[in-house]
Formats: sequence, C-alpha cells, structure tokens
Amino acid sequence: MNEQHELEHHVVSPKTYIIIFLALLTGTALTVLASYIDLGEWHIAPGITLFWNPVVNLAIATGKMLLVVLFFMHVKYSTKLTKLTVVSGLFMFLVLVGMTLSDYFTRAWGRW
Amino acid sequence: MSAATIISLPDQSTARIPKVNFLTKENGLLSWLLTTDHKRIATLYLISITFFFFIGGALAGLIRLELLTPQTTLMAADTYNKVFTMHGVIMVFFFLVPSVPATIGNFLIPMMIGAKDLALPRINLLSWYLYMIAGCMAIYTMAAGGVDTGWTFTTPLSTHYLNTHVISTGLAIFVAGFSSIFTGLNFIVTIHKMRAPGMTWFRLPLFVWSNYAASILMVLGTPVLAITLVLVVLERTMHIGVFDPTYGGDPILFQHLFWFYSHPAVYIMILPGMGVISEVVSTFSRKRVFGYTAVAFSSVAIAIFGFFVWAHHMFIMGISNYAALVFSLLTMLVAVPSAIKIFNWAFTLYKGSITFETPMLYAFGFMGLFTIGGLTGVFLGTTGTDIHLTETYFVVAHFHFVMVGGMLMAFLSGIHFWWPKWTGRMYPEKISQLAAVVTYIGFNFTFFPQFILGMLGMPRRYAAYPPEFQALNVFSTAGATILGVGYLLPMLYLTWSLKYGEIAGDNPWQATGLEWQTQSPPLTENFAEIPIVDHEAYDYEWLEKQTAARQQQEVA
Amino acid sequence: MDHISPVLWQFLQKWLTHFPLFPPEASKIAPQVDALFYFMVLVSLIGLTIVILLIVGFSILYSQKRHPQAVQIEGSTLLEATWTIIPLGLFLVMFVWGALIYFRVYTPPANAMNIYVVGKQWMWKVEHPGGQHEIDMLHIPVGQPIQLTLISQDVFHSFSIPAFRVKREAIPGRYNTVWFEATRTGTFHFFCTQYCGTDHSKMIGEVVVMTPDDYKKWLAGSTSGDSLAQNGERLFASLSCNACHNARPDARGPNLANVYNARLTLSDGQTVTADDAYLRQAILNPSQHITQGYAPIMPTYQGQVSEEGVIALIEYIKHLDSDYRIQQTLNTTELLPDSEGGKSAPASLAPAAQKETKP
Amino acid sequence: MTDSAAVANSAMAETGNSHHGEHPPYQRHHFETVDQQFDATNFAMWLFLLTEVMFFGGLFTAYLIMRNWYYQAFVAGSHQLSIVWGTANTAVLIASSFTMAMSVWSAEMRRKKSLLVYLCLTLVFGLVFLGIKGIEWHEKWEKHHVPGVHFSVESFVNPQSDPAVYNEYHDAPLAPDMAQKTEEYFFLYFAMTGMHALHMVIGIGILVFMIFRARSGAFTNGHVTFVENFGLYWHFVDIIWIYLFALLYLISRH
Repeated sequence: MNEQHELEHHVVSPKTYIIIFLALLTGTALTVLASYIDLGEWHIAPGITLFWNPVVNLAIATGKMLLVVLFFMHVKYSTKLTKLTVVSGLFMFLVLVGMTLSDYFTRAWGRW
Repeated sequence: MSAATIISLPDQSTARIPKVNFLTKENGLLSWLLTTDHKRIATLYLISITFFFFIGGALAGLIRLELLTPQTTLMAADTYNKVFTMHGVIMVFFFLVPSVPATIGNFLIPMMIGAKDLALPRINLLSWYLYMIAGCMAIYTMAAGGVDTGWTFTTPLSTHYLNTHVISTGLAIFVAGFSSIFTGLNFIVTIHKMRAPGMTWFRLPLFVWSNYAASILMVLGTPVLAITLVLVVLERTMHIGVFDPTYGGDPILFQHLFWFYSHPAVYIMILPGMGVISEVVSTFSRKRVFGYTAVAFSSVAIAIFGFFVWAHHMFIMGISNYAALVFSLLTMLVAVPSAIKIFNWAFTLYKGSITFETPMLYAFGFMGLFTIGGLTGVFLGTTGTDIHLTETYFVVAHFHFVMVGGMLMAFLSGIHFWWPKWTGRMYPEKISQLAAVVTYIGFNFTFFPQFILGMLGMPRRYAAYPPEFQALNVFSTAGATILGVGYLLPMLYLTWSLKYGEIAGDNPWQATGLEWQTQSPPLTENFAEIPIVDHEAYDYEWLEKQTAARQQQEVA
Repeated sequence: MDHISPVLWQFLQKWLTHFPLFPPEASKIAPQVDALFYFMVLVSLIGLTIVILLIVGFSILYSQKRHPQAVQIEGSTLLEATWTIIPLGLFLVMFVWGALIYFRVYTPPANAMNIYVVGKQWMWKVEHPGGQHEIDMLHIPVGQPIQLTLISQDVFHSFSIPAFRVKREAIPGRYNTVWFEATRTGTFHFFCTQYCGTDHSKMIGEVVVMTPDDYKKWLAGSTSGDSLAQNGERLFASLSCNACHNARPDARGPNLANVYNARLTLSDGQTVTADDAYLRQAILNPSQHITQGYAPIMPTYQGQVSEEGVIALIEYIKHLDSDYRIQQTLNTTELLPDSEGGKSAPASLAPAAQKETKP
Repeated sequence: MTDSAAVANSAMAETGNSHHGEHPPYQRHHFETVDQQFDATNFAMWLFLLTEVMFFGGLFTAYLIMRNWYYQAFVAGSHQLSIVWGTANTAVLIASSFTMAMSVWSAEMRRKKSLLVYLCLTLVFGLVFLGIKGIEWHEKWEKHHVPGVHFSVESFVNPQSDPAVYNEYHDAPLAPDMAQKTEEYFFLYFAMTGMHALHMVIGIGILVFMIFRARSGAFTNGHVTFVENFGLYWHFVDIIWIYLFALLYLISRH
C-alpha cells in the first residue's frame, strides 16, 4: 500500500524546486538575450522563409513550460492518466492552431 | 398491439413506493435548491430543460406558421429573424446540449457505475445554477426585444451591423457553456475515479461510454466558443476587433473558432442519445449489445474525429481548396463510426426476444431517422454536393433529422425507459405508444419535405420566399402540428403518472444495469451497500441467476 | 375524392401540377452535380433499406412471441469489419467524386467572362465590364463561361443559383470567385443564402440567360456610356493615383501597365501574383505588400473608395494589360472599340499611364 | 529527501488506514477513501486546466494569424512594451510559482509556519506582478494605445514623437494603413494580458482565502488537496505568461 502511495504522492524536495527555479530564471534571461540577436532566417523554398528568432523564443518558452509542468506541477511523478491529460491538452491546442492555420497557409496554393 | 411484454410489476395491491427515497428524504424548497444529490439536480435539470424546450418549441411553431404562406403574413421580417434566432439559441444551448447528459446522465451515471454520487457534487449544483443564470439571461434577452444574429453569430453582422441584444445573448451562452464544461468535467472524473469495485472499463454500460465521449467534447470544445463570444462582445463594445475586416480583422477566423466548438457540439448532442439507444435496444431484445467493444470505441472515435472536421461548414466561404479537401476527407471518416453503431444496434435484435414498449418504439424511430440524418450529412460533407445544398433547407432538414429525429427521440426514449426508476411509477403504456407513433409520423411530415425544398434551393432563414416553394412548406407546417401533439402528450401523461401511475418496483424491465438493482426511486446514496461487480454489462444470464437467488431468499 | 373537401382537392391538384420537385439543370456543371447527387441518393436508399429491413425483419422473426428465449451473441468481427469497410469505401468514392466537382466549380477557366457582384444589405449589385449596372438581376449569354467575382460591402452574403448548382459566399474584405456556363436560356432565381440581417429574404434576384445575340442587344441597350474601365480611369485621375503610378523613371510608385496577373517580387522577398484580390489589397492596405524597390509611402484608400470604386480601378488596371484584353474580346469589342490587340489604351486614358510613355 | 519521504509516508499510513477506522473530517461522504477523493479532485483540476488551455487557444490562434498578416505593425507595437518591466514580471511570476511549489511542499510536510510564509510570499509576488502590469497598462493609457478608446497611431506614423522608444529602436515610420493595424496588436495585447490578469486576480482571491484557512491549520493536517490543486492553477497561469512574454514582448528586438 505504501509503495503505491509513494508513487501517487511523491513529495518533491525543495532542492529540486530551487534548481528548477534557477533554470527558469536562466531561461528567461536566455530568451531575452536571444531576442536581441538577429539569428537570421532559413529559406526553405522560394517564398517560404523560416525566421529563427521566433522559433528560438518559442522553443525556450516551451522548455520553460515543460519544466514547470514536469516539476512544479509534479507531472513527472504523476499517474499515466495525468500525463495523458496533459498531452491531450497540448494535442488539442495544436489541432486548433494547426488546422486553422493550415487553411490560411494553403489559400494561395495553385494560384501562382 | 400484442400483449407480449416484459414489464414485471409488483402486485399493485400490496406494492408501496419505498418510504425513504431521494425524493422524500428531505422536504422544502431549500432542500432542493441546496441539494448536492445528483438525482435531485437531475430532476431540477429535467424541469428546467422541459421549460426551455417548450419555449423553443413555441418559437418553432411560430416559424412554421409564418412559412405557411410565401409572404410575411404573421410577423415582420425582423421579428421572424428574432424568432428563429431565439429558437436556435434556446434549442441548442438550453435544450439539446444539456438534454440527455444533464438530466438522464446526471441521474444515472453514478448509479450505473456503482457510486454514491458524482465526484464533485457541489460543482454539479453550481453547473445547474450557471445554467439557470444563463437561462434567465436568455429570457431577459427575449423580453428586452430579442436578438437576430442567428444562433451562428456570423461576424461582422453580429459585431457591427445589428442593434439588438447580442451582448446579453453572447454572455448567456458563455455562462451556459461553463455549465456544460462543469457537467462534462464532472462526468469524466466520476467515470475515471468513482467506479465500484469490479466495474472495469469494459463492464461499463454503453450509456456511460457515450456520455464519457460527449464529456470529452464538452471539456475541450466549449472553452473555444467561450473565448470567441468574449471577443465578439469586446468587438461590439470597443468597435475594434479581430473579426471585422473594416478594422483589419478576419471574419473567416470567427468561423473557424465558432465551428471548432459548434461542430463537435453536434456530437455532444447526439452521443448521449446513442447511449440511451444502446441501453434500450439491449433491454427490449433481452440480449447483450452486438459487438460491445465496437460500439464503445465508436463513441470515442466520434468524439476524437469530431474535432477534426469543423471546416466542412465553410466550404463555400472561401477557405483554401486544399483545406476543404482535408476537412471533407476527415468528415467521411467520422461518418463511419455512426454507421457501425446503427448496424450493431440492428444486429442486437438478431436472435433476441423482442418486445415493443414505448422506449423501444422511440428507439426504432431514432434508428430510422438518425440513419437518414447521418446519410444526408454525407451529402453535406462531400464538397461537390455541399456547394449546392449548404445554406438551404437541406441543411435544416439534415440537422433536424439528427437533432430532433435523433436526439429528441432518444431523450424521450430514455425518459420513458427510466421514468419508473426516477419516480417509482409507470407511465401509461398504450397512450405513450400512440405518442411515439404520432411523433414519428409528425416528424417525417415536418422535415422530409424540407430535403426537397433544399434541393430546389430554398435558402434557410427566409421570412418570405418565392411562391413555388409553398406546397412543400404547407406540408411541413401541417406535419409540425402533428409533431406538436406528439410532444404535448408525454408532457401530460407523464405528469399524470406521477400520482396515478402503477407502482413500478425495482426492475420493471428486467434490465441488467446496476441502477435497476436498487429501489425505485433510489436512496439518496443510491445503494444500501456499494455493489461489487462481477459480470459484464448486459449479462442477462447473471440477471436470471440473481433473480432466482432473490426469490429463494424471499421464500426462505 | 372531391366530395371530402373540394378546397383541399383543388389545392392538391394545383400542387401536383404547379410545383416543381426538382430544380432545372441549366448549367454545364449541374448534370455533373446531379449525377453525384443521384449516386448518393441511391447509396443512401440502399443503406436505409438495409437498415429498415434488418429492423423490421428481426422484429418480426424474433419478437417475444415467436422467439421467447434470446440467444446471447458476443458479436462478430467479420460482420463488423464488413460494415466498417463498405461504408468507408463508399464514402471515399463520394469524397473523391465530390472533390473533383468542387475543384471544377471553384477553378474558373482562363476564357471566362468576368462579372463583378457586390453584395450589400439588402441587394445584389452586378457590374458588367462594359459599365452596365444591374440590381438583383444578372443578364448573361448562354454557352459562355461566366466568372463572378464576389465581394460584400458589409456582412456575409452568399450568392446561390440553384438552377446552376453553384453557390459562393460574398464576404467583406475579400474577393471570392465562382464560375458557371449556362446551357439554356431562361430566367432563374438567385438567392442570398447566408443570413445577413433584417431583409435577408428580400435578396432574391433573377438570372436572365439570353442567346448571344439578345445579350449583345441587351448590352448595347443598357449601357450608360462609360465602361467600368473608363469609370476607373476617371477615379484613377481624381484620386491622383497617377501622381506616383506613372511610367516615368523617377516615379514613386510602380508602373501599372502589364501589372495585372504578373508575378511581383515584394520587399520581403516573397513573390505574388497581381490578381484582383492582390490589387484590391494594394489599394486598401498598400503597406501590407510593398513591391520591391519602392518605399511604403502610399496612403490607404480604405473608406475613400467604395467597393464599386475599387472594382472600377481594378478593371482600369486590367485594361492597361494587353494580354488580358485579348481574352476579354467579347465584352470589350463593342464597348472599347479602340482597344484591340496590343495597341495602347484609349486616347482618353490618362497620358501618364499610357504605353507610349513606357521607357 | 528521506526526511520528506518519511513524513509523507506517515501521512499516507494514516490515510491508508482511514477506511478501517473513522473517516477524517475532510473526507466527503460520497468518497470511499481519502485517496479517491484526492485523485478525483486532482484529476478534475487537470481537466479544468485543459479547458483553460483551449480557452487561451482561441486567443493564440487569433494572435498567430494577425501577426502573420501585420508583422510590421506587431513589431512596432511590441517596441512600445518595456522589456525591462516584462522581464521583471516574468521573474516575479516565476518566483511566485516557486514559492507556490514550496507552499505545497510545506503543506505536505505539515509545516504550518513555512506554509504561511510561502503562501504570503506567493501573494506578494502576485500583487507585485499585477502592480507592474498596472504600471504598463497605465503607460499605454497615457500614450493613447488603448484600442477602442481614443487610440492614436501617432507613435507609429511618426516615431520621433516618441523619443524614448525611437532612441532605442530607430523604427522607420509605418505607412498609415499599417499603423492602424497596431490597434489590432494592442487589442490582442489587452485581451491576452487582461484575460491573464483576470486569472491572477481570481488566484489572488483564493490565495487570501487560503492564508486565512492555513492559519487555523486547515492544510497541514495531511489534507493537501486544496493547496496542491491551487498550485496547479497558479503554475498554469505562470505558463500562460511565459508564452505571452515570448509572443508579445520579444517579437523583434534586434
């Protein structure tokens, strides 16, 4: 019984919290610094260009988000059900954004 | 009608309704208004949604009356617009979305899985209060002069071109949305965490599965509608916005966000109804549901695929042709699980021992009408035919076949089926069978001509129309009067049965669900003792053994 | 029968003889749409019949009286697979078939004659290139591909011609196009099918399909004198567009001759086609797409030019394009007699925009 | 770690026994065990956060589309935001998330005093965040950058009129039509930060309530559900801000 409880009610130590806290602050500093540097762009195909700055920004933000979710919100120590909930939330968010944008980005297809 | 029946009522001369049950436990208005008992909240919901159903129904009657003649005879065009808008808003957000989940689902889900209550009883009560607040706002809107955006709130019409009560309607739907979110959230948590010992996922009744699937849609879809309506309200008040092209916004974006909720909302409305049909068909053919797993998973499949198809409402609006392709393809995929369900129900009858009580008649009605509704949905999901048929009466007929022919039939089926459990008394069988048949006939008369009208090109939401459409509209209105009688009858005889109905006993249908193994009406805690489940759902052999054992016990 | 109720009897008779149950097929695409429609009706009827037969058949065979003891059956993977795969297959056939039609309806052929339609609360304003205006009427020749360029001035409208089986929304802020080719003469209804406010149901109009000769006569009889392009030219001058958009080497704006349907390179390196939609954006939201080599100095004309004005300007810009004019011979021959071939625009056009001044 | 595990285990042992003996006072009648109650409410909180994700999802979608269309206006608009305040606010909010996590830890370890301290710190950080947000909003008000209310495009068509921003970024003037689209940016800015701030205000209300309850030892008796669930909410609000900061403030600083 106790082992099972330990899995469910894992008490994260303050040490971990402090490390995560510092990592988050570092991430914030990094993302601000990165935004001041022109990271250039990548011409994938004629007419389609990827700018690195927003990509890096969002990547750092996502990293921070993952730290908060996994440690502050204890998902790393949670049940599969909680993990599934988190993943399905992210998935539906991406469906909403991605499928809507898919309309916008393909409107010009066949018109050039 | 033959006398073949499975109804087994206790001896009426000695039978009594249990003195202690959830209805009599406490008395007084406050004991109802502050209750956390899911069955009492379900009762509150039942009363309130019936109220809204009849408001919405009266508005529908006005619409049909106006359409009797080609000219605007009964009311002016803007009155007509307000009437169909309020009909849509009330029927969609105040009747169809909460209908089966908030009433029958609320009443049954804890009992079906062997729990004392929903996981969050106070949230459940809050959700009813939110519903009522929203309902009052909707009533206020009507009293204050109404709104004429159509329930779809198309921007920029709703944001900048109307002087009616768009804001109060928007907020009413916003609040009603949160009521729906909390109900869905509560169901998911309850089904995950409150199952009785032994109640594994694949022993759950299919009603629970389909409500689970609908709840997923409520939780994930409704917030998007909420934020969309917030943005509409902000645009109206601040004269700036992301939806109005005059300010650089994009009205198509509104369509995306709106249908992201409102298409899955269709499945919110129909899935719980499908659950009712599974229960009813199984009970009245004395047979387990054919291909339990397929039916269960098809509910979940509908829920998941239901999220990927919303843009099929926008094929002619100028979305990308390639996006239209993808959304059309996915729409075809979402049609398949519905087909699976229909055939599985039909094959549940195979080698059964079928009787034709009222719930079963309604279920048959559902199967026929939903098949038509579903198949005509394919006409609209196919890009090529959608161009001609969309925004005409074909669409109106299609979704009324699904919503009224499907969901309302299922709702009435469920109400009749669980009425004895809910009130402890039987409804009168003969007249209710008549009502079911009348509903079926009235329904087909009302809505089938609208398919032809749609093919002819009659646009929806027209207060006046060219005279060549009149004939079919007259048919439709005539059918609507029959349909109206079909809906008034249950209202009357069900109320009558509250006092004069026969005493039902615990299990009048000899059904297998856990809810039938407790007294009628149930105790506040549902069960005297939490059951331990050791059999699958729809296990009639187990039921026979159980009954035999109980009889032996009584003899002893 | 008529002794029951003479009124009802007459009414029924009238219905049976006077009211259509199926819309006329009056365009090239209509039979194709209908073929798919009939196919789907057929499939639906077969499906529905199977379901009803199963329900009724089983209800009779296995009613409690005949079959008092139910036989418990788990299910059948084979059967379930059958009724998963067969509907899926049929639906996919419909999907492909429908998609082919969809692309046909929304991809106008190059030789289509363009007519502008502006939706507003609560009427349809049709603008022919020759300058003819119509309200809630649309005159077209038979046997000629017609492209409608639709836009709304206020809210969403939807232009639907049931007899042609085509429909497209007219939405504010964007051009949508649809095309059709009428196959028989006659008068057909068109409707606004997207709810657009109080008098939504009054946005009904008529398409008059005429023989090419009648159409020519109609064109000549209803012209107000100036073509759309000429109106555009006047607007072009009165808005002082030619102050920048002239062909001088030091011009502050790009030269507009031959710009229609050309590939433009924008200042951010992207390339776009200068179609109607692009030109409209360039007039109303100029700084969203700046042509390479030019400064974002053009003021916006949002609020100063009506949708009709924009249409006239676009039509004018089109007429600065020699290739385009060849496609448009049907309209332009009568109305712009001096604009054939690769020759210059009419003498009345603003000199700054004329081809002769091109470097 | 061993220390904390021991305390946690003793707490669990107690709850684990609960269905043999009497129910603890905080167990609601319809739950069989305290564990079931904790699991259910925790899961419910996660589901609620799921709805919140979708709620903000609509705004993020609108943002991405508008930004794609009116990139220059969004850049110019973002230059009006103070990166110093923004970064400071991010740090403040991360700190409040950290103290919230420590509050949960304190509750689990049944340390009433440290729970109170951390909750108060969380409250203070939350208020500081709102204060800074208020300063920023006030600045927008002063500069006529509140959409719908005497909005002015002066700073964008004529950047020199705004020397503080101009000296930092040397923005070229925007064409008038693009300058108008900055209103779109600020509309989304206010909608998103406003919706976020509304969540903060609700959170702060609950925090105050929690501090009162915590004083009477309500959360340090082994029943950590409420603190834990509120923690989830608070961290979620933090996550939203992390993205808002990246999207609204850091569009193009180089």
